[in-house]
Formats: sequence, structure tokens, C-alpha cells
Amino acid sequence: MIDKVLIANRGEIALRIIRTCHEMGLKTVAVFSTADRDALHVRFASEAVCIGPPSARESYLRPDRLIAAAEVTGADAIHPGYGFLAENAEFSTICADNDIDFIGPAGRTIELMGNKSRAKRTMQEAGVPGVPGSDGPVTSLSEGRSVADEIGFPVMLKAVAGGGGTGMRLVREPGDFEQQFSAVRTEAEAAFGNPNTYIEKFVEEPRHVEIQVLGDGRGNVIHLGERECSIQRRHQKLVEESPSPIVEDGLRERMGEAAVNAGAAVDYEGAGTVEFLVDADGNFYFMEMNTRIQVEHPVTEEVIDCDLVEQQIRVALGEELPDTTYAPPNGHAIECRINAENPFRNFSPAPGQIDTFHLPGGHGVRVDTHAYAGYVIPPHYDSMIAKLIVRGDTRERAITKMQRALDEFVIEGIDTTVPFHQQLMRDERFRDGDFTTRFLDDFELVGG
Amino acid sequence: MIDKVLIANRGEIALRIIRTCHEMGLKTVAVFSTADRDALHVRFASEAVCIGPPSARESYLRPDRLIAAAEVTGADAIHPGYGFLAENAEFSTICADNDIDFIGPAGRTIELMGNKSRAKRTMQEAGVPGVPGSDGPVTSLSEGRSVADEIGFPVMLKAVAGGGGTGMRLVREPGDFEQQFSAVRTEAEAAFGNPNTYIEKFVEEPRHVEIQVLGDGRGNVIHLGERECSIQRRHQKLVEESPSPIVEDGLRERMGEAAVNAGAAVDYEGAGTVEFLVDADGNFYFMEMNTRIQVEHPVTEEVIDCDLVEQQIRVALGEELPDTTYAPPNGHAIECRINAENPFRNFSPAPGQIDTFHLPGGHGVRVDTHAYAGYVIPPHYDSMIAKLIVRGDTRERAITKMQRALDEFVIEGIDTTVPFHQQLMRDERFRDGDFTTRFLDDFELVGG
Amino acid sequence: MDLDEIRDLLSIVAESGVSEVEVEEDEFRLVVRKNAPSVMMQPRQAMPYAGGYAPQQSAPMPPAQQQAAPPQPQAPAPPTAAGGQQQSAPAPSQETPAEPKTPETEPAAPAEDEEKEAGAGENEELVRAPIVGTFYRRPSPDDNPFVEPGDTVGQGDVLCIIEAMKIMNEIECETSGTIKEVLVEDEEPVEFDQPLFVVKTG
Amino acid sequence: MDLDEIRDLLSIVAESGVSEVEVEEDEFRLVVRKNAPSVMMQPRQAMPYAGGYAPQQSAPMPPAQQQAAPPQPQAPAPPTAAGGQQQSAPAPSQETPAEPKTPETEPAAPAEDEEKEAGAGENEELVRAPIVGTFYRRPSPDDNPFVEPGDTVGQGDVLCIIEAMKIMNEIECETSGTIKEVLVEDEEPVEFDQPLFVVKTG
Repeated sequence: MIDKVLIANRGEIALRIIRTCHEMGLKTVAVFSTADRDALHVRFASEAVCIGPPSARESYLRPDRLIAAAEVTGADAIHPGYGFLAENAEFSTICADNDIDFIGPAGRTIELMGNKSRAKRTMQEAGVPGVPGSDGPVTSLSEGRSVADEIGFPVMLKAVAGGGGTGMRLVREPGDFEQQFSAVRTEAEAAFGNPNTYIEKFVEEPRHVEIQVLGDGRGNVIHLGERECSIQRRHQKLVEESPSPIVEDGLRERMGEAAVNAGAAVDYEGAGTVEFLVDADGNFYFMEMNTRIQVEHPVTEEVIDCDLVEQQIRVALGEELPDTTYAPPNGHAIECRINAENPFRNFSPAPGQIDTFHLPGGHGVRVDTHAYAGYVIPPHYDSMIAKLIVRGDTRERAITKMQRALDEFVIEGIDTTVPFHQQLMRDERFRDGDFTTRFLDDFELVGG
Repeated sequence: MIDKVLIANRGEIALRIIRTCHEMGLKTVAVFSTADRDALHVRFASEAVCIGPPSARESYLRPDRLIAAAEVTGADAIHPGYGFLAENAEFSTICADNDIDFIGPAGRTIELMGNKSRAKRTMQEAGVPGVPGSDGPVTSLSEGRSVADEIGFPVMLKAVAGGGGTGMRLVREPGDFEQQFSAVRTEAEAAFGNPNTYIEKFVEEPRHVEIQVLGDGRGNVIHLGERECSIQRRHQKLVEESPSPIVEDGLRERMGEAAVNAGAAVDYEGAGTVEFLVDADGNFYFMEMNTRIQVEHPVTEEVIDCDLVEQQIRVALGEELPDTTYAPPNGHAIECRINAENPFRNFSPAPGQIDTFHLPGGHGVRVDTHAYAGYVIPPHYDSMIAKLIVRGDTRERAITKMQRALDEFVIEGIDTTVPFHQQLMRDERFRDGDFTTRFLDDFELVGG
Repeated sequence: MDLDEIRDLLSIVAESGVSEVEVEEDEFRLVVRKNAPSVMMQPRQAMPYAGGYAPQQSAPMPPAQQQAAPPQPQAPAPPTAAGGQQQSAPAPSQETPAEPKTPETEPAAPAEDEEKEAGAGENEELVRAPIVGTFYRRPSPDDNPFVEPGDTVGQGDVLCIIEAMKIMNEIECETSGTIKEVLVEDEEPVEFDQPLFVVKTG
Repeated sequence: MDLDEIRDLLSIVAESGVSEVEVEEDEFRLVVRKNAPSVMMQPRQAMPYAGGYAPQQSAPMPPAQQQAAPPQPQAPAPPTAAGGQQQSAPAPSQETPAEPKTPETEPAAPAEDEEKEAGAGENEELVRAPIVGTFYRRPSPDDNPFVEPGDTVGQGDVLCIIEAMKIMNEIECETSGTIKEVLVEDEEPVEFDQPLFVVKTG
């Protein structure tokens, strides 16, 4: 039984979880640092408890303070949101030890997925391959050649001691292998005193595509389609969409099956995301599994018409999964992350007070935000102030709607990434769906 | 060809039409009175023109000024919204005379539907009956008796000169007819010096249910399901939903067919609404046809997933209707009209300045509003400041979501109808779908 | 310190951007506090005209007008939509010195009653457009303008024509005096309430 | 200063855009305040506790605090959500005279640096809860309280226990002086930074 949920988070995700809890008839407890005293999640929760000073290390990242807050308020479950302690195996275990329902997987699952090499091995065993490569460094040309032949060209040769571009060679043709292999070894020996080199498949035109899964912890796992997340800046996602413009029905089915296998292999409980790298030929490789709700989960909600946080809670309540047959996406959804950053100054953070705040509205437009006119963005936490999500019948119409919504979004007093998104939505390559994870490397922002 | 649309309206509907125009790549012209200088529709339109002083009679209701504004801005179409000149036949004709596309039906159609008795006769001929009754006053008992027998008991006897309850008798049984007939005639003779009395069928437990239609002006008409609008206060709708809790699939089909026949009979062009009175037995009677977009159109948009304003414009552009087969509603949508009125003081208008304004958000929540923090509600126009629309899988879940969204809607500085809606959503009879157009007559508001 | 000195001090404070001033002088002490910028949706003061409307419309209001306007941040940057549509506004109009608009002082609009006929100096009156339409200074393209700056005008004299719905509406002078300035170019569109002429009266 | 002068001063102030003027002259002092309708989301100052939290938390801040706080309407009505959930707050707590909260002045929180240790008078200090948990005044239910008002305390003396995660955390005095007041009832929950004791120092 869950009656009262403590939300161990802040910002838009705390508010978003409170919404679902209240719709489910659950009471809520907000926690906050002294820097978040004026935050909306504090206002809208049934109760709120101050847990520490502004520094996240002393507040939102302190399991003991969160558990104590749950104890004094009588909360019987904790939703961790994303970030902070959401993927902290120990915290999940501590909750369990204190008879508090952690809304997410068990500590051992989080731990397993948090260890990249163990996760990759587990997935491999479940038939979900990562990027193929040698098992550690190869020592001879013949061994290297046979590994390369096995995984197929092109391959990357990477010196174990290398980094920053040094000690890396791309080999496109088998005929070039011998020369490049000895070259990279010689180079690595000279540069690092260590010639050891390993081999990995070179993923051409990589896309970051992830599959949303739900598991009930009793072996049942379903998937809810993919999200396209290749628009990244320094591994920070900025725009996400569902479905992916490059994922055809057949590929969706194969990736979905792999993701379900991945979840089943660890008896997954809750909502999780299996991240894949997809190459130009539609091959996909396991990257990692996120054992929490994702920032970008609303694009899935909009095309599947479901509430993922509700599903998380239902699983925690021991209910059955909604339906094991996957419904194809209805329309196309896009999310733009609106950050308090100046896109014309290298996306430098721009905390401060929001003077004017007008949200776009209308059919097919959703804004998840904790900001308001007069809100002061604290400098202690991340810079995301809103997620703007639109849904249209087609990708083209979703982009048009996003343009209209961005034009209508008025935020004054601080710099935001709205102008970046406006330019991105006009970009021909973006509109054509023709981009990879490297897209933003050479995207030129105009003006500023 | 339409390139630039002038919106001959203000408030949320002006903003809402601008949104769709911009999504369709059309330029927009806002018009405004001097009282609306700071309005959002002025801000978000491509251009804006001041057309007169605050009084609507001298601004939004002046065809000449609107046409002049279209001329000087080069607008080639006018969208009238609802209210103001939206159902003014002459304005539609003036637009046509000035080679400006009026987005709505031709003047003759508006005129026909604006004349209640002509509209009723036209509908009757098209096989869409109104409330049955005598053709004018009946002069003898025998004539009266035969009319009553024909239309069936119970019937209402209404003195032609009567009003305010006087000169009205409900007759449930044929055996009572003679006595009541002479009683009402005597009473009317004594009170008004005129004994003439007519007979109308008494509609038991009436519901106000309306059908959304779209016509292309070339004889093709489709319908998009019904809206339940029985929650009214003094004939002002306060809450609307789609589908109606009392309309079963079979009834929906029959009403839809009748509405399509009604539209086809007048070669309808554009979006229109056929209003019916539905009795406890599922009989329905034509009341009137509204030849414009309705305030409550979003509930249809949310369950059908379409943009009705876009459909209006497409029809005006001469495009084909989207699809002639009606898709059943997907889920359940409810709209609450948020007015600047004090529900605890007989809904007296409460214009003034909005200090704090926080919109509810999340999946399935839509707010159409022209208000913002700092907005001063002018006293010259209607008091609606926002429409809160939610969609859920079922009616019950939509109500729960509406409760959550109402709790999250913060408007400070003025009184609003939010508390009324909060209490309505908790009412057992409302939740059961067990209400008629008379529901609010004995709905008791608590507190204040 | 007398009232005039206080008045001067207040206007210095108002312009200075500081929020608090304290003056102490012998037995006299004066403290002035200005509000922290209040937070609101800044409506745009006037709209940009893609169609070449009179530039007078698009400039920020001069300080004198700000008192009567709804609360504004004290350093009013012209608010811009986060979107691109504002860019269609002719940029130079933002820089043109302006004739502020004075809304009709009709009793139904209490919020605007307090605004003065700003933009017109002492003994000056603005003639405003009573309707939307196209402004013509001449009876026909070949004629001379109805009036030129310096002309003396009397009540009932035709000042210009505003064409709306193909009808030529003659706009008559409602006062008498001397035309000081013509504020709109010939054949330009004008909106309701837009200042057309400055007339020196008395 | 006579009435006419005051009248003039008031109209000067009204036009000036400043919000407060204070004039002091010999035995005469005049303060004029204008209400700036500042527009903002009013965050709730403190949260209602369904669980019987200390009433000190729920009162509006005293005027002294408002200077440093973010812009507020000058007559702070406790903001209420348009919803019903606020009604779960114990109403009386709104009326109780309050000890305002003083956030920890840690360098990472520049916005709050300026707030003073309000609520504690001169030569008084507040002892605040360093953690969330349940407050105990006694080592065990049968014992006497660690401290009572009037007791002299020194640095390192145990003042109370806060239980969190089944661990009894002894809260020590970091100053020396006399206990003036105990602000929390025994066995009540306390949150981080909540004032527990007033200690008279020096």
C-alpha cells in the first residue's frame, strides 16, 4: 500500500510527479533546500520539508535526510525523479531497509546497470550486443586481423593508453589493416610507451535512439517505442522526439524486442530506458540502461497517450502491466529543453530572475515547468527551466507547431535556449531528419 | 488564396485563431479597441490595428472599421471568432462584396439560421424535428385535445400572452386535459385579456447536447460527435464535455445523421453546431444551429484530435473535407470556463488586475487563455479569462485530472469561478452524469 | 528644503535608477525609496507595422506617460516575443522619437482617464484619426494638400481625407489655430486614434 | 509643514514614481508610501504541516525581513492555491506570532546572505535544527529535559536530541549563555534550519 509519496527531487520533475500522485489520490511530500523555499513543488505538495542548505550534496543528495523526512511525515514511498539519487543503488537499498517503497528498481539492478562492463556483459548474454570489438588489447597482427574480419570493416584501432584523438586510426578497407595496425602501435609506443591496441567496430553515422521499457519485477517487460535523442551538445540532449525519423516499423520491432530482452534479463522493475547507438544501416548496439524516468519521457507519453509516472507507481503498487502488446505511436512528438543558458555565448548558464513568463498554449502543446513570473533561478542546480513538448499528426506538422509554440514562449529577464531551438527548427537537415549525434558539432547559430 | 487573415475578435479566441493561422503559414492581423492595447492577441499577431474606442459597438461590432482594417493591411480573409459579428449575416455579405473571404457560411445561411421559426421549418423539412407542438394557438378544446394526442403526453399549455410562469400548465395525463385547458385559458383571459393558448410537448429531463458539423459548401457535410452542455447558469454554459455521458453509440449515430441532414439542407459551409434538446428516453429535438466556431470547440478537438479552426480555414480555401467517416471519440474531454466572476456573490463580474497567474500543466491538460500576470481585465467585454480543458481515458479520469488541474490553477488579484468548478467536480450527481439543464437551479455552493 | 527642491530631487531619483536616497541636512532629513522592479507581463506599447504604418506608433512611451501606465519595470526595454514574428517590425521605428498615443478619454475607459494629451505641448492639440483607413493629404493626386504647416485653420475646415471601404471621409478641424506639424505621410494607412496633425491653438 | 504643503508633497510623490518618501524636519516627520502593485507568483512563505509541525513556520515574515526578500506585494496576504489542498494547513498557525526563519548563511547562497538573524533580539541567538527528524527534549521519556528556560548553557552542552533514521543525534550548544525559550514541543518533527531554542548570550 502506498498512501503518501515523498518526492526526493526538485524542479519540473518534482512538480510533474506531484501532479500524477494527486490524480491517483496519493498524498505528497515535497523536500527542499533553503534555496528552493519559493519553488512550486513546495507549494503544490500536500506537505513540504526543508532538508538542508542549497548545496545538493547537503540536501537532495543526502539519503539520511530524505529518509528522515519520510519518517517524520509518514511517507511510505519515495519517488527519486531523475538525477540526484535516482540511480544510486545504495539509496534504493536504504529505502528498502527502512520499509519505504523506492519507486524504481532494486539496488542490485541499479548497481548492475551502473557498472558499464558488467552491464554490457549481461546484455550480451541476453542477446543484446554492444559495439563489437576485441576482448581487450590484441597483441599480434594476425589476431587483430581476425578480430577485424569478424566484426567487419570499418573498424577503429584504439591505443589502450591513447586519448584525445592520439592513438586512434580508422581503417575502412581490409587491405589497409596491416599498415594502420603497425602505425598505431608504433605511434602509441612512441607517445605513451605502450603499444597495446584494441579494436572496435566503427559505427557510421551514429544515432542515439532509446527504447522505453516497463517491467513489473516478475519477469514481465513491455516496451513503449523509441525516442530519438541524437541532438546533443557535449552529450547533453537538447531535443528529443518520438518516433525517430530513421526508425522504420521493422527496426522498431527488433529494437523493442532487444530492449524487452534486456529488461527481462535483469527482472526489471519500473520504468527504464535502453539506449542504443544505431548506424546508417539500421544495426543497433547497446550503450547503457537508465534505471529511472528520463527527462524526455513526455514525448513517449504524448504519442502513446499514457502517464509513465503513473505506470511507475502502479508497478510499485504491485499492479499488472497495462498491456503487453505495443501500440504504434499516434502522431509525432518533439520536446525542446528550455535552459537558462545563453546559446550565443557557448550556452553559458544564465541564472537570475524571470520577469515575464508567458507559456504557449493550444491543441497539442504541453509545457512542463516549475518556473513562473518572479521566479529566481537558483545557481545551485541544473539550468533547465522548462520542457516544451508538442504533438502533431506528422513530424513536419510537429515541427511547425513547435515553431509556433517557440515564437509564443515569452521569457524575459534571463537568457534562454529558445533562440537556439528556433534556428534548429528552421534547419533543413534537421527538418529532413538527416542528422547524427555529431550534428551540433557543426551547427552554426546565427546572430546573438 | 488566403495569405493574411484578419481576426475580427479579441480575447482567447483571437489568440487561438492566430495560433492556427501561424501553424498554417498564414499571416495575421489583430484588431483592437483602445481598451485592448495591452492584449496578447495584439502582441502575437503579425500586425495589429486599432479600430476604435473601448465600446464594442464602436470597435469590434463595426463592419466598416473591420473592412477598412483589412483593406489597409491587405488581409484577404476575415475570421470572426465567436460573438461580436460572427453570426451577423450582413457582415458576411459585406465581406463578400469587398472580395474578402469571410471564414464562415454565406450571409443567407446565417440569416436563415438566425430566424428561429424559419430555421425550425427548414429543419423540419429536412427531417430534423424541433419540439413538437401546435401550429400557433389552438382555439377549441377538441383541436387542443387532438394536438395533444398527436404529440403525446405530457404536454405544456402555454398562454400566448403569458410569461414568467403565469399562464403555463403541465398536463401529464389525457384525463386532465379538459380541465387544465379551460383553466389556463380562463387564467390567461383574466391576467392578460387574451385566452389564446398553444400546446408544446413537455421535454422530460432535458439535456443540451450539440453536434459539431463541418460542411464544404458543395453539399458535403460531416459530423464530429457531440458535446454535452447541460451545465448552464441562466443559459450560460459553464462546463462542457465530449462525449456526453448519456449519449450511447446508437443515439450518437442518429443525432449525427440528423445534424448532417440539417447541414446538407442549407448547403452548409464551414464549422457549425446543431443544438438539440435530448429527453430522458433519448428523443432529440432541434433547438438551433450556431453558424460559427463555439466557445467549447476544444473538447471536440481533444477527443477527435483535430484542429477545428484549421478545418474552417481549409474549407474557406476550397479544400476537401478531411474524411467523411466519423471516428469515435478517443477518451473523454471536459472544459471548465474560468470567468472573472465571484461565484459566491451570484457570479457577479470581477474585473481588475491579475497579480499572480500560474497555469496547470502536464499530460492531457490544455489552457486557452489571453490572460497573464499583470493583465488588467477590461470591464467592457465578457468575463471569460481562460478555458481549462482536460482529456482522460474515461470520464472519471478526466474529472480527476480536472480536479488536479483546478487545484493547480493559481489566479490572484481577482475572483474567479475556479471554486465553483472545484465543488461541481466533487458533486455526486455530476460525477454520475445524472443531470439536466436544470441542474444548477438547485446546486448549492458551499462557503465563500 | 522646499517643495520645489523636493520635486527636483524626486525626478532625479526617478531617473537615476537607484532605489533609495537619504538626505540629511541640519535638522532636516529626507528618505526616498523607489520600488524594486515589479514583475509582469510587459505588453507591447505599440505595434510594429509591416505595412509601413506611421513610425510614431512604435516608440516606447516617454517617461511622462509611464506614470499612468500599468506597472512596468523601471528600465523598460521594449519587450520582444521570444519568437521571430517581431522581427517583421521595421526596426528603425523603434528609434524614432515619438508622439505618444493618447487614448480617447471616454468615461467607459476609467483606466485611461488619467492620461494627458501628451505629445502636444502647451496650447497645442492633436488631431487624431477617428477611423481606420488610408490617409490622403490632397483632394486628388494632382491637387495641393488641404493644409500645410503654418496654415491657419478654423473649425470645420477639411484637414485631410481618410479612405475606408472605398469611401472618402473628409476629416474636419474641430478647433481653430495654426497647423504646426503633419504627422503622417500622404497615402499611408492610419489606425483609430492615431495622431495626424499638431495644431497650435490660442 | 502645513496641510497645503503636505497636499503638494503627496501629489509630487504620486507623480514621481518613487514608492516611499520620508521627511523629517525639526519635530516633524512625514512618511509617504505608495503601493506598487508588484506582480509576482507569491511563493508561500512557509509550508503548512499536516503532521502538526511547529506553528512558527507558517507566519508571514516581519517587515524587517521583507527588504531582503524577493519583491512582494506590500500587504502580504498569505497566498493560497486556487485548490483545496492548502486547506489542510492548520489555520491557527497563520495567526501565531512568528519566529521567522533565517536561512543558513553559506557562501553558496548569495541571494540569502543579507538576511539577518531576525527573530532573535540583541544578544540573542537561535539554535537551529541541523537535520530533519524528531525533536526530543529528554534523554528518555522518564528523564528531565536536557535544558529548561533559565538554564545556563555552555559550548558543547547537549540541548536536545533529533532522531533520524533511528539514530539519536545529540544537538550540542555552539555558544554559551542562557536558554530564553524552547520553540518546539517535545517529540515534534522538525525540519532543517528550524529554530529550536533562543539563547541569550553575552
